[in-house]
Amino acid sequence: MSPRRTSAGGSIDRTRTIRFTFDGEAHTGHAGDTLASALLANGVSLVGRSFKYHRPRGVFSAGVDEPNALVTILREGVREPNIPATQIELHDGLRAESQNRFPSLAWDFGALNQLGGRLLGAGFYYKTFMGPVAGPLKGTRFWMMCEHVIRRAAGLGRADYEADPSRYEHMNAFCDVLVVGGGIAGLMAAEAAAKAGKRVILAEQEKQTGGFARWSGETIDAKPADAWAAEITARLSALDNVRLLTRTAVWGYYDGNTLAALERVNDHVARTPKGHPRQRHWTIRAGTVVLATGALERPIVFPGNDCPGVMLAGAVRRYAGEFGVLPGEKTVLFTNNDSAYQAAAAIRRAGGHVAAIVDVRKQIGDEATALATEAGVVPLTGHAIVGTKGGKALSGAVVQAFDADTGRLSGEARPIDCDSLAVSGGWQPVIHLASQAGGKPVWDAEKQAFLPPEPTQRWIGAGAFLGETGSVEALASGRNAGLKSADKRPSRAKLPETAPSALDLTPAPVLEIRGKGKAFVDFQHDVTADDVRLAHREGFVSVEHLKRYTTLGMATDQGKTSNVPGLAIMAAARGIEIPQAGTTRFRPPFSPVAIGALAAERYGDLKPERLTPLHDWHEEHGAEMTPAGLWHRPLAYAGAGETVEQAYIREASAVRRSVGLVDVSTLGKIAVKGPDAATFLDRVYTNTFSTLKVGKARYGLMLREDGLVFDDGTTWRLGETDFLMTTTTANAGPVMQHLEYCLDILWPDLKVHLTSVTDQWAGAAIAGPKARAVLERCVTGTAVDNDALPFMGIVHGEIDGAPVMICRLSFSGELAYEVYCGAGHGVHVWEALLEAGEPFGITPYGMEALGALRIEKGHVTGAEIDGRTTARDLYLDGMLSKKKSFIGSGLMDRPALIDRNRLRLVGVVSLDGQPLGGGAHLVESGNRDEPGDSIGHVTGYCYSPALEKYIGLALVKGGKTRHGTRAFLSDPLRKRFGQVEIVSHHFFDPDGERMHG
Amino acid sequence: MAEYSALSLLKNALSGNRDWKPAWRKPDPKPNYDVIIIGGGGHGLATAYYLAAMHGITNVAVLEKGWLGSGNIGRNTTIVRSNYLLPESIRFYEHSMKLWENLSHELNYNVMFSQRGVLNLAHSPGQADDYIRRGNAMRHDGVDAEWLTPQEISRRVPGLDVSGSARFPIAGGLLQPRAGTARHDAVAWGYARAADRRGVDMIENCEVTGFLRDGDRIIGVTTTRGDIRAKKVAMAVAGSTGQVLKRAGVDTFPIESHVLQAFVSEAIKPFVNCVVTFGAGHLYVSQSDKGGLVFGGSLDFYNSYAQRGNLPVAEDVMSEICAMFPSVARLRLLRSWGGIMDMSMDGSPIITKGPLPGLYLNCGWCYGGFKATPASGYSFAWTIAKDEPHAINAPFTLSRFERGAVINEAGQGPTPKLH
Amino acid sequence: MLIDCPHCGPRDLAEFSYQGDATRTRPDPASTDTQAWLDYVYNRPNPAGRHREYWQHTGGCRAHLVVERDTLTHEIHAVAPVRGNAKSGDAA
Amino acid sequence: MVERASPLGSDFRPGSYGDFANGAEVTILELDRAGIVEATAWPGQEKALCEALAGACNLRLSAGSGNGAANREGVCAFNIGPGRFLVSGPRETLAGQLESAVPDTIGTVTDLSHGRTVLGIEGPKAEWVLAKLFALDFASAAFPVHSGCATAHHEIAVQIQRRGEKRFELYVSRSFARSFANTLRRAAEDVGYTIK
Repeated sequence: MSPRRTSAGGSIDRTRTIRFTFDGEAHTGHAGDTLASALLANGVSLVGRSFKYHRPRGVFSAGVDEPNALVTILREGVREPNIPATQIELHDGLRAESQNRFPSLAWDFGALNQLGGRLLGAGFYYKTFMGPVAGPLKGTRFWMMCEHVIRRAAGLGRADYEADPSRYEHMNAFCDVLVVGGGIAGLMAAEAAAKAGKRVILAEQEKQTGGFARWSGETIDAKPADAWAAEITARLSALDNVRLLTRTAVWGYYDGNTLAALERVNDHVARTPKGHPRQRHWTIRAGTVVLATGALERPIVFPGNDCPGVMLAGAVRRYAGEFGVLPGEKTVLFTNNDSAYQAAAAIRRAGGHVAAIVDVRKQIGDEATALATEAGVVPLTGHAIVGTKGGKALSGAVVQAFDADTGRLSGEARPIDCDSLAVSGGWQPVIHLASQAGGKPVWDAEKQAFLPPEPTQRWIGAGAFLGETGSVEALASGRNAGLKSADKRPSRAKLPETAPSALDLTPAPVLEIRGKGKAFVDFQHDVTADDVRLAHREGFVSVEHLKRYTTLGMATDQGKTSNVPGLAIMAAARGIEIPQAGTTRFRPPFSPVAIGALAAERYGDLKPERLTPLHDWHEEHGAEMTPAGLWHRPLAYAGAGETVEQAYIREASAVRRSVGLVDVSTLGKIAVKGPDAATFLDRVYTNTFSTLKVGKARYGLMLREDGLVFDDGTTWRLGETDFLMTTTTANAGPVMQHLEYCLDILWPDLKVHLTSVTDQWAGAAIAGPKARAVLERCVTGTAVDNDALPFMGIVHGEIDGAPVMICRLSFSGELAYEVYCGAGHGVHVWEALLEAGEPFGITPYGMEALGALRIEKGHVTGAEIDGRTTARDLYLDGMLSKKKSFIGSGLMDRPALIDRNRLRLVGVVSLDGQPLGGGAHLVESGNRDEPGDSIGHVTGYCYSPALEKYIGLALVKGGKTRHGTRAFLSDPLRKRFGQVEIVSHHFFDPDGERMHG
Repeated sequence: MAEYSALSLLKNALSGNRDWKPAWRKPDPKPNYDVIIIGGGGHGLATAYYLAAMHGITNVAVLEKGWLGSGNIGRNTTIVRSNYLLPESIRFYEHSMKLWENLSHELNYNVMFSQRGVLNLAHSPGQADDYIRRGNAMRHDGVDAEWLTPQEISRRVPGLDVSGSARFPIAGGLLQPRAGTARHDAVAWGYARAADRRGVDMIENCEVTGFLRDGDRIIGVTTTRGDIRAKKVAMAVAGSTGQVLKRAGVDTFPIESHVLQAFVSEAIKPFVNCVVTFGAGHLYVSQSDKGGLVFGGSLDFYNSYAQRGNLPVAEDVMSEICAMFPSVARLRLLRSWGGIMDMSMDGSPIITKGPLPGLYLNCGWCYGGFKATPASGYSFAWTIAKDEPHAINAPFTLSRFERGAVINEAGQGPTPKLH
Repeated sequence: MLIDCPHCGPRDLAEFSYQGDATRTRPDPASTDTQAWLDYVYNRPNPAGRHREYWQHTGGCRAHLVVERDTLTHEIHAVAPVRGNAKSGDAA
Repeated sequence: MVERASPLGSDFRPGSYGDFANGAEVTILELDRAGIVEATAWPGQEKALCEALAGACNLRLSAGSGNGAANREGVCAFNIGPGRFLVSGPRETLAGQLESAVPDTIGTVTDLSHGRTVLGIEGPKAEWVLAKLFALDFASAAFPVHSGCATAHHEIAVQIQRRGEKRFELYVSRSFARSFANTLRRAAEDVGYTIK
């Protein structure tokens, strides 16, 4: 048994010993301990180093508000920095490390920063490190040198580069009533709502419900309060309409009564079971929320208040009551309200020694006096702590007479011997979620605290959240909140009985004792009371300026202990009241949340993969796959020893020479059906579709409303009122949405239905002079000769028993067909085509060859339709119908859009025999080092097997007017420069004889 | 001795830091000014500074409805870059970059501009070509840009998933070495202090409630602190442009207000040494000098003035940062917040004289306002002083929509949520 | 945020796509009034307060909705289908 | 008849997976639906469409948001949008059958037999697993047996019909089916699952 551990009491299991290490040193604790309670029990007072001055720090609180005792947890092979020791449940094998120290926690070089003292006041870095205005360190150089050092000194824990091996998951929940906080108010609320038949979720951030009742030592319904809380919890667990979530912090209150919570599912066990998440991110949509989030104690600011051994009084009470741990052998309490007297009595009851109670108030009530008597001391009223002794551990406090009305100290300062100092500056309701929900907190001058705002969403407050501090009030307001959430009136039935308290938890308005030495407001960020006053002196007086200038409240604890004292000091400096100084708006999260938890199931699986029906075939046949949006498409089928470039040249040549086959299943396909389908298409396409004959297809162009090109594709008329539209792969989704918008909003009178059928069809394009011959060998049920299947014609038939639809159209410029079949028949038909093509050496080809063929032919794709080009830029003027209006016709003729000097489509030919490069620019000057202004850029390039040259498509100023001229390819990023000729983009078979043949 | 220097810091430390002067005065408004600037954010303050410093116009008031720097200057992810695609943008932002490089000296205020580089990751050959096109465009305009291979990226940015098996493997990256980050608040405070020292009045808690007019002409404003007249009234109120313009009788305008969230993790020791953007989604991340990872993603996608973010977008952003840096999953999100973006219809700003006589307008910054602050102030001050645009802001007119001369970096058309 | 889709009931924001201001009217398709087209395509009232806007339930029934939402608080006041038939036939 | 290939790939094979030490609490399977059809009514024709579908398929189907029905022959249908129904059954001929049952004046019919993959999930933890992926209230009061809805898991559109107290059927676009099945399987690992 460690010296600080009591022999009995608390809810830890003394029969179970747990082994853990801190900074490599082995320690033991008990089941039920937190890392903080176990360290305290072992007499470890120095736990961390502060951010700026690297001052020694110990455990300050017992909960989520901990500013000092941050450690790094080493678990499952990775580091998790900045975890408050107060929130770590002790488990076997736990390994924790202190942070922000070198070489060790006890001896830290960074502590030299303390010598900087006043040089390092608030915002000092804005005033220096600018360096010389001339010379080698001019500009930003000097600062960046300084920054290099500063960045290493700053930061808290160290993160790994190793991937987090954890699993995270998301859970959606719906309920009538979400109760946040499982203290007695929350428990009462949950039970009342559940009994009224509501679906209830109760979320408690700690490992079990009960809150304050777990360590208060109070009695409810003649039972110890913790036993009473356990019983009501058991009753709730037994109900079907209640879900109890422990270790679950509700951290965000979003619009529409949507709340976010983090469940720490497996952080308290040595190893997460396989298949289970480490943490679970809950999104809870609640009809009504009961906020029973309690209150947090705040400290009083005084010189030396950061010495390890100084703690919140409520935390001392909790360590004694819940964990059977005394924070020291001799404790001094320092307070401005009665709650420290409860802590004093609790220390005494646990067998500890109270050295003194120092109270800034002149007078105290009878009950507080009685508690002091129980603790064995006569309170030093009208006194204050003005300093502490000790470096890495507290060895004493200095006390002096103090007038709370004037803030003046008088008389002699005298030391009190102690190794623990417990401080209470009163209680601040936890109103973060209410503030996140929208609404401004209200300052209560009497309670000296910010109270919840008027609700702007559907929530009801209960318990200490409302600024009520007694258990009697908590039981009543909890039940009422539960009833109200179930639309019921307050009940007059008997409440659980508990002794009313006559203690006065209303604090005297004293949150700072001014004296010599550093007095910390924000412990973690090392913001002192003098820093706040410096900010005031320099005009950073609005609360946001104060925060930003001093970094007050910006640390991992988000100012849970520092906000109110900081505001009080600023208000005093300005000579105004606290509410006039303002309050900050609380933002999510209430307490830090693992980033992976919010990524949830997408951690390790960012986006789904979209696979064509032929995907496995491609992979089995050696295709290198490339992402295309969510799709995977074959780049090329490189054989052994073949590069991708060699492969695509081989594939494209095979198409020109004989026949090739490519998977085009990713093209967007939309069924457009209904009596007004043709009219609809006339309006969305720039060209006309109502004249298209059944059984024929037509190439179409779409613009956006601003007159620029949106998408292109062919649309097939399968029946009088039945069209199949194809879109580019990339734009399938946007086109569908655009069409739906047009139908729903612009032309609701049109009778047209749209259905995405992209996934219904597998598509294979068969291209090359032998394409028809291949089809003739395998297609049954229809002829495929030029009469039966002319250019842009459509036929239906079968291939090896599978129904197919064939349209004769060409992207490659060859005689080509697109063969569509049911997706489930995709491989079957593909293999049948390959078999039929075998005598012709049919060659599967990928995206690179497809790209090469289209560049030779001058067809545009996404690189040219980049959202900045017009139809005229792409020489598609002929597609713009003059007989009708269409989407985009209203604005497409604006002057800058018809300017002749715009970037327009051309072809380019490499004159030096070297490849071009996508994204290379074109310039007029042949001076490689000073190429001058860009006249355009290459949108796509390839080696053309047909022309036996490197060619490309480009958008250049003036377009056609430059045909036949020379220019230079300038690609400084890839260090390439060379001469090119600008030519027509129709490189190959400009008259289309091959595809019409 | 400069007001701020290592020496002055020492001197003041010795006297208990009691002699520091306010960074700016808190004057009451005068009845008349040469120029009123509505909006005490980064752009308004920079405009005031350049009016005084470059054009000798010091009888200037900056009217701020809340506290100085309370808008997007203090709510962004602090990235400074000029890695744009279109020449108009490159020239404007590069002008800004050059001002940034000397800004701390110019203002005698350390704005902590850290030229640590901005790296845009590309995840497919097509995207690589797009980024190379952009980098080449920069190089042709004299701006620094480099192309990095996955191996070079891996060396520069440890922790990135550069494996070929990543869902979106990294194909390369566009690096602008001179780009980086700056301390956002310091920019506002530095400009405010420098303008103050030149005689400009910074007037906080002064909301413009209406405009004083002489016929069509704007001759002043009504405010919560009384009427104030001026020869010229300039607006730099990104986020509230539509609302302030309505008070001048302009009811519709090519801007929508959208909310953009930003996020910061807990502070950790140095983890990532440059700004990195993820090309397979929309994400940008850097590490602040305090140690927090500062990151953001897409807009919340709907009109908003609420500075409240939504959860699904936050989840999207977290999933993307984890895909980029799989170890970040175990770090913790500390804080999130929302800022209101002036989303223009082509994704580019408007800095111009008009739309009414006597009025000057600076708005439409979309995501990009922070890095633009110096050039925005510089060119806006020029436009106000000379009644004609500077070469760098000449393309950023309001009439460009009518002419079709939009400056559309994203190529997405008039849908603000897509820029 | 939850949007109460008239067809599907309340659904999470993530299922919807924002489609912008619903107060704009498209000029007559044949109109050659460039200013009218510019107003339609580019200019927005962008109110701070109640805003009539289109949303599409892309992750659900795919219908377009007219939503009246406060841009200052995100509170939704009304949701209606753009087309009359969102409540198809008899209610369940 | 040419056999139809499953998009789920070779990893989707029978067995028990995840934490099934205490028994697998859900079963996941690919359902064989040879006919899957979307039928949509013109405005005002919703009732007529329902009657036509009900008549052709022998279903007790009524118009209205989310309504659904199923018959003993394995044909089921549910509403997925305004006037829009998803009908599926064991026969490939379903599309043809419905095309003749739904005249042009009532609405349109689109064959999706190859375009959708149907996954079933069944067992005491089915709701728990689905709640990880969809922001839907799966409580039976909110989502009764036979009713259905259209929803999405991030990029993947999914239509869901409840076929029993603990049994759901999920319709996914074929190209996403393998990815979605993997996501669903992962979500079921903590409760243990069996693939049939």
